[in-house]
Amino acid sequence: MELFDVSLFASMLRLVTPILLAALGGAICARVGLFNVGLEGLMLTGAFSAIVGNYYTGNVWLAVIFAVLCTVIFSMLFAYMSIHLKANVIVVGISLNFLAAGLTTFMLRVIFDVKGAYYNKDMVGLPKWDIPLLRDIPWLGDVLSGHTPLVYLAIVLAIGLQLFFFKTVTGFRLLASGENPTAARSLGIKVTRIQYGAVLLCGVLCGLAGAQLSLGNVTMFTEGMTAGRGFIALVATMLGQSNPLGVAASSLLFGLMDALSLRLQGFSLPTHFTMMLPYVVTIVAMLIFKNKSYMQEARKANESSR
Amino acid sequence: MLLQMDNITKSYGSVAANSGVSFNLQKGEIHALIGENGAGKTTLMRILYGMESPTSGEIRLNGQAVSFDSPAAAIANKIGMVHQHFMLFPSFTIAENIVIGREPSKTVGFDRKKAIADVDALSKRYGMPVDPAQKVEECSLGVQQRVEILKVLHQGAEIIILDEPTGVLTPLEVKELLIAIKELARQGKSFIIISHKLQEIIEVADRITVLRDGKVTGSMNAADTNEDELSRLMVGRELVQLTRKTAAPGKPVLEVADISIRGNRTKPTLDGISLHVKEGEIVGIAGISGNGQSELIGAIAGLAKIDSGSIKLLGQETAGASVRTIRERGLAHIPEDRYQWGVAKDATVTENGLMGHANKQQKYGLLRGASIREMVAEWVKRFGIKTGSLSTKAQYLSGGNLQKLIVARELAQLTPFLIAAEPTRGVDVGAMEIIHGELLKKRDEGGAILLVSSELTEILKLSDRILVMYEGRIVGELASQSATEEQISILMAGGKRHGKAETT
Amino acid sequence: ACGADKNNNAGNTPNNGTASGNEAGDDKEVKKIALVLPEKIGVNKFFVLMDEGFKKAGEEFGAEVKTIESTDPAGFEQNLRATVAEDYDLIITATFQAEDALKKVAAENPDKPFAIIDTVVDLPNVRSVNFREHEAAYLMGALAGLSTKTNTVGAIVAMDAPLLSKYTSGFEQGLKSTNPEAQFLVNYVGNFADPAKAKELALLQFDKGADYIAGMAAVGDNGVFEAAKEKGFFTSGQDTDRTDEDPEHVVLSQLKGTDAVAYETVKAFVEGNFSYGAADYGLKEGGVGLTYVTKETATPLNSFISQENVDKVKAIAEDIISGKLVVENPLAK
Amino acid sequence: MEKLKQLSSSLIQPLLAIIVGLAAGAIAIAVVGGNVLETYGEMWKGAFGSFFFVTNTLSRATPIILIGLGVALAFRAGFFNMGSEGQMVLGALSAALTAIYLPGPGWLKLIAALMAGIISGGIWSAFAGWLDARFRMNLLITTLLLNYIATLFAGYIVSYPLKDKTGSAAMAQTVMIDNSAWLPKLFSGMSLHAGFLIAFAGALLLFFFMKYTVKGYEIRMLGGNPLFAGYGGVQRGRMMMLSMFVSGGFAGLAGSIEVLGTQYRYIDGALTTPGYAWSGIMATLLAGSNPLGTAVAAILLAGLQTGGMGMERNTEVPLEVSSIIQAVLILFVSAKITYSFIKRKKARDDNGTV
Ligand SMILES: Nc1ncnc2c1ncn2[C@@H]1O[C@H](COP(=O)(O)OP(=O)(O)OP(=O)(O)O)[C@@H](O)[C@H]1O
Ligand SMILES: Nc1ncnc2c1ncn2[C@@H]1O[C@H](COP(=O)(O)OP(=O)(O)OP(=O)(O)O)[C@@H](O)[C@H]1O
Ligand SMILES: [Mg+2]
Ligand SMILES: [Mg+2]
Repeated sequence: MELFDVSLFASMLRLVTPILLAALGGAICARVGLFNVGLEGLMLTGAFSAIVGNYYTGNVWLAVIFAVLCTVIFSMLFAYMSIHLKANVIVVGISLNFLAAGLTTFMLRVIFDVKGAYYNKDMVGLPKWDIPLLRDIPWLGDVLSGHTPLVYLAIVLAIGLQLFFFKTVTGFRLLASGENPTAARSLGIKVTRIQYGAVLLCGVLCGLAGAQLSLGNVTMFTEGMTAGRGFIALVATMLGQSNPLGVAASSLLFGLMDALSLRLQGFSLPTHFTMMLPYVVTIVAMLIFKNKSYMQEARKANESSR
Repeated sequence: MLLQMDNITKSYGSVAANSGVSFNLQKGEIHALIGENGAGKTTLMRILYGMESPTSGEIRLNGQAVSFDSPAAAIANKIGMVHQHFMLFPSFTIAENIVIGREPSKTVGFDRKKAIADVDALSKRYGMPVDPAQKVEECSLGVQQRVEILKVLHQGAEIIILDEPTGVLTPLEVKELLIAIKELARQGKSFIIISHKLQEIIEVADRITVLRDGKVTGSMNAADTNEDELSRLMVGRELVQLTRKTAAPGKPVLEVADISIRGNRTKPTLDGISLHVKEGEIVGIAGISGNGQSELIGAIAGLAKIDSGSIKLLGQETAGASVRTIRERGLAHIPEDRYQWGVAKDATVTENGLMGHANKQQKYGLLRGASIREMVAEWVKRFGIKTGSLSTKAQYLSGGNLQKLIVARELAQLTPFLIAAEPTRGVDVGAMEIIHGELLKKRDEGGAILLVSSELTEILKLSDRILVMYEGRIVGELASQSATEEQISILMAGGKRHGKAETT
Repeated sequence: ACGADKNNNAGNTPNNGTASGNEAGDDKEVKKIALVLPEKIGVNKFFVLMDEGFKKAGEEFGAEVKTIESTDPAGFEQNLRATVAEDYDLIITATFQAEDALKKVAAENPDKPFAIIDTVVDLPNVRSVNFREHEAAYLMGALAGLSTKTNTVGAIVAMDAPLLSKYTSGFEQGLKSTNPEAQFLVNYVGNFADPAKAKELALLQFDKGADYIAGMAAVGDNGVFEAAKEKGFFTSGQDTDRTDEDPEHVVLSQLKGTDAVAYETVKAFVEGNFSYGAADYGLKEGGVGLTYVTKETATPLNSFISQENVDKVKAIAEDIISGKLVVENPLAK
Repeated sequence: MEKLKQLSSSLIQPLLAIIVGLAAGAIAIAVVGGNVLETYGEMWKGAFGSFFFVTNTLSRATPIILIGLGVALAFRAGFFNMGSEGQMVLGALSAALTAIYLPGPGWLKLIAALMAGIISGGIWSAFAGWLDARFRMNLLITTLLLNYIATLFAGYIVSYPLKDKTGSAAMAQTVMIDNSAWLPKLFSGMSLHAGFLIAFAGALLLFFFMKYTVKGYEIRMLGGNPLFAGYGGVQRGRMMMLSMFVSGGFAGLAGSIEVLGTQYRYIDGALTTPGYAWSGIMATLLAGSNPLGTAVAAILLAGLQTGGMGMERNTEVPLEVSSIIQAVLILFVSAKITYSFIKRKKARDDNGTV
């Protein structure tokens, strides 16, 4: 079996979707000046509520909507604490991660009366779409076809978000609120409202990310099943400099390396080292995506006066 | 009466920024508001613009009592404000910066083409040329100022507040701005303008109101007054005319020979600059900002790398040396941009004063707290720095007071050489007098000073020799006794008459 | 039904009156017993079972039982010390992770009775119960070797950690014994709680030709099951009988009687039969096992595993029980 | 007087936050049907209820304090070091290996192990600093990523080449350190060990260093405005390497102390699962990077954790709920309750007069 074959790329797409969705959410938050470390917790909330929704409604679409709703409510806590109560965003993010871990475990007990994992073989996950024309393209068809709708939605959202940021009035104002909130406020732009909106959108995206994880990648919930994906999403957000397409590119890079690292396990390298691959490659990739120099950052922070 | 502010009082804790201020404005009028640093001018305007709410008092617009709880409300009532500190989005284009808040749109899409067209039309209509597609971070301060005004005009403001609009502009830019303001006033717009430059105020304003310590100390027609009377009303005392002794230059302290810095475009940023400054002499560098002065200062101070040439301080080569080394050998430096280079806003007055002195104020690596506080307290007294206490954060000082702190700090380094870049930018006339006096004193005591200023009067008043920079080169040297503003202006514009000079 | 205690150490009957002898004889007093776990019960079936057995015994024998989970090793030691300070009559703990802390705390409190499940701590006031999972894994490997059609079988393992080699190595030994030609694929998830990645790895092994992939990834097993359902290969679970979850694909389950052990320990203590020393539970004692081979299950046998093969492996099991065949414990090397 | 006023106003904020946090936690307890007073009582007992539990809490706070101090130093210098976890792990591993394999008397092993921990944590951290200074790689990202690499590397070392093959050999861990090189326990039968004294001294030392030394001053100014510091002659590159090294050194020391004072060997995962690094970062942020405040916040966080354990042991409230309560408490402790309170009050006053 070859290392770089069709299934590698298909596997990459699956692995990357939850990360990409959450990373886009992170990018929106970052664009309004809120560094959201709570992606992991938001995603976990989404994953759990998707399963709960599915359990009660028996309909996978309603489940996704339910997941989005629950995650949005959870994200509003982030917004309220950091925007309204001026709590340190990072502390809020970290504690939300803890809170989500505790809440989902607890609710798992309350709702399903199980510990650790809820799995039901009759539960139906998200459908896999075989896309007629796409399917027939020789190599590409096998990579791109046969995924859950959320995989395609993630790609659409990355592009959509790029358009939203750079082509719409609301997007423009959102960027402005992040670039210089004082100035935006002095122009009568409702910065706070925009920040809430951004966090809300982030909640939607993380809800989708969770739903893809628990109803798309697999059809179950297990405690802590996000397994650090939220932090990887955070890295992708930063590496992509909060540019939706950049975020997508860095997520894909990470996903590819992750998929590759799974395959390299068979070879002579110890597993510990193959597992390092995605992280090492991401660091190397940072050589290309240069950071703004600290001088520029400092200039901006200490805004020139007259 | 278009606008009336009655008995406005605003207190921040125990500080009364405004107490019982009354102020009015007529349609088509240019009304100047002047006063010392910290007199309460900005506060009064922020209240009018809905950014602060007054502790007491009333605002009436066309006779109707109004109260603005946010800038949006003020904007809706056709009041626009150009802030003392630019409120721009550096990474956005000029057009974006101007239309923001009232963007032209196609359904939900932001119609950038129309924005550019609108801005083009706007700038033509009011005679303020800008390139709408250019990014603001790449623009000169003069253009940024124009963007701020165009933004206010785009919002449809009828009352326009300008808080120190000329602080960073070159003489030419100031001239253009004043002309534009007069023209707009003729078209029916009303202006409130704040400035420390009395000469321009008298030139442009119809009426002048003077604030001191939060109270109105006078209000008169511009035609009926003069600079002396205004400064007396502002400062509350008579200003002394500074007299400059003839220079007695000694041996060279700074020798710059043929230094160059490659630019990122085609033109070099610095192109073969040579100059020297001797003991007991002030050398002034004039020039429109953006012609290499910042880079020259950076190179001498060790903040920018040069590509070729040599810089000697007291005979020792310092090109490539660290800032620390250069400072230890004998450099002090009043930076051009006080917020960017001159202070850490979150640190206290004492901590900001300690920079550069730490190595002298220590024993075994431990700071000598008492002696440091004594030192800073002495400056506060000598320069009349208005601050709550020595542990007030620098960001709570008004700009002028912060500037005095920086000047005091750098003069106290007691170095043979001093770079003074825009040493009085944004400070009131009283403070300016103090700073100028201190600079001259240093020179008379044998110090060598390189003065960089976009203020020609300042250059003429302090310098013994004047060098003019244009496009990274020194295009002329003049003796101060014989130099005239006219002469310098021509050189600053690259030898052409300034009417034809590039302005962007 | 657990095997008899195997007192392999002469000096380990209660060495002083304060331990079981006295207290267990005192019927009127309700016994306070704590089960202190070094981890959260969370995703670990093994702990879930233990907790169930423990609680059941508490109810049946009228002891006051309390399960205490720990978030991390440092917290575990603190919990252990706290239960001593809070004066529980018996403190039960489990797994290798508890070893270090128990050695310290038990040595500091020689009068307090302790028990540890799943490893051996050689102290006079500790009763240890150990499992020989590699024996059950051997049977599973042997059965997989007989059943595979593609001559490729795989295992998805939680982590590349020594602990889990008891499973992989036993499995591999069994596999090679019945099918020396078979290829054995092993992949590691990297943690205990990532079914999505476990599934991805199972799909990968399926691509490489495996028709039987054993789940050894704690909660990740669910991901392996799902991959099996999607792609139609066969798989197996751990600890409890999981064949009922999806009889068409989950064809085997390796069993480990932690519930029975916890139950028996409480029972012995309350009834006054508690003794110190090490007990070892393998196939012989019925502490570990494999569905169909050592334990009947309600789920009908999947045709992938024929009755004929089961019978062959039953014979192997007999050999192990009788001691004719010794499965090498990778950790004892 | 001024100072006193400042102090009291700086205390009101956390106190108010704690009260609101407790109220929010009470709701959580009531929702799961617990008795609020009893539950909080047990929580208090588990954290600070007796000398035994106080020492328990302090022992848990020890690594959090040290990590918090390291993070605080880096924050003060303007560098967002999120790599404490990896730095701690490498420090712990080096300390364990030094203590195990270095020949010599116990005290020498102990000191060498502590030094090794500091140095390797420091180097790993300074490496991220170097990547930033040399290649302009965002420190925040590199430090996050380097965590994974460090933990996997340490996991490999103790799973293969230097695995403990004695005893059951089931764990990925090193062999036990000889007890002559252990950090002594402060009280017998309790988990508190001499490492706490080191952490305490570290907090005092860092406090004085930051406040009263030239280098500390330079670091603070660098964090305040790097351009200002550079203009004043502070060398950013050198300072960055120095402060990142010291920052990572603290994390490395935290790991070493856990190994030498609690676990007596390096165990894979034993330092990462408790989330010491995140707790340390939170302590720093809660205390606004003040070293003494960081120590206090770390003890508070540790108290929440040990209190949570106590709550779990002695009430019917399960572990999940105790972690929910902890999270809620932290969440509200971080909130600027006074801020919003004052703002609202101000708005009310303003409306009254205009
Ligand atoms: N938000 C605030 N909090 C506390 N004090 C303030 C605040 N804003 C202004 N002040 C104080 O109010 C006084 C007036 O400030 P203001 O900015 O109005 O002065 P100004 O006349 O604009 O001075 P400048 O000429 O320096 O611009 C100053 O003493 C200032 O320190
Ligand atoms: N965050 C703040 N909190 C309280 N007061 C502030 C704050 N920011 C600014 N101020 C006050 O508002 C006033 C305006 O500040 P600013 O920085 O504009 O000074 P300035 O007007 O530039 O002084 P100058 O005219 O001398 O240049 C100052 O007096 C300052 O004390
Ligand atoms: Mg002002
Ligand atoms: Mg001013």
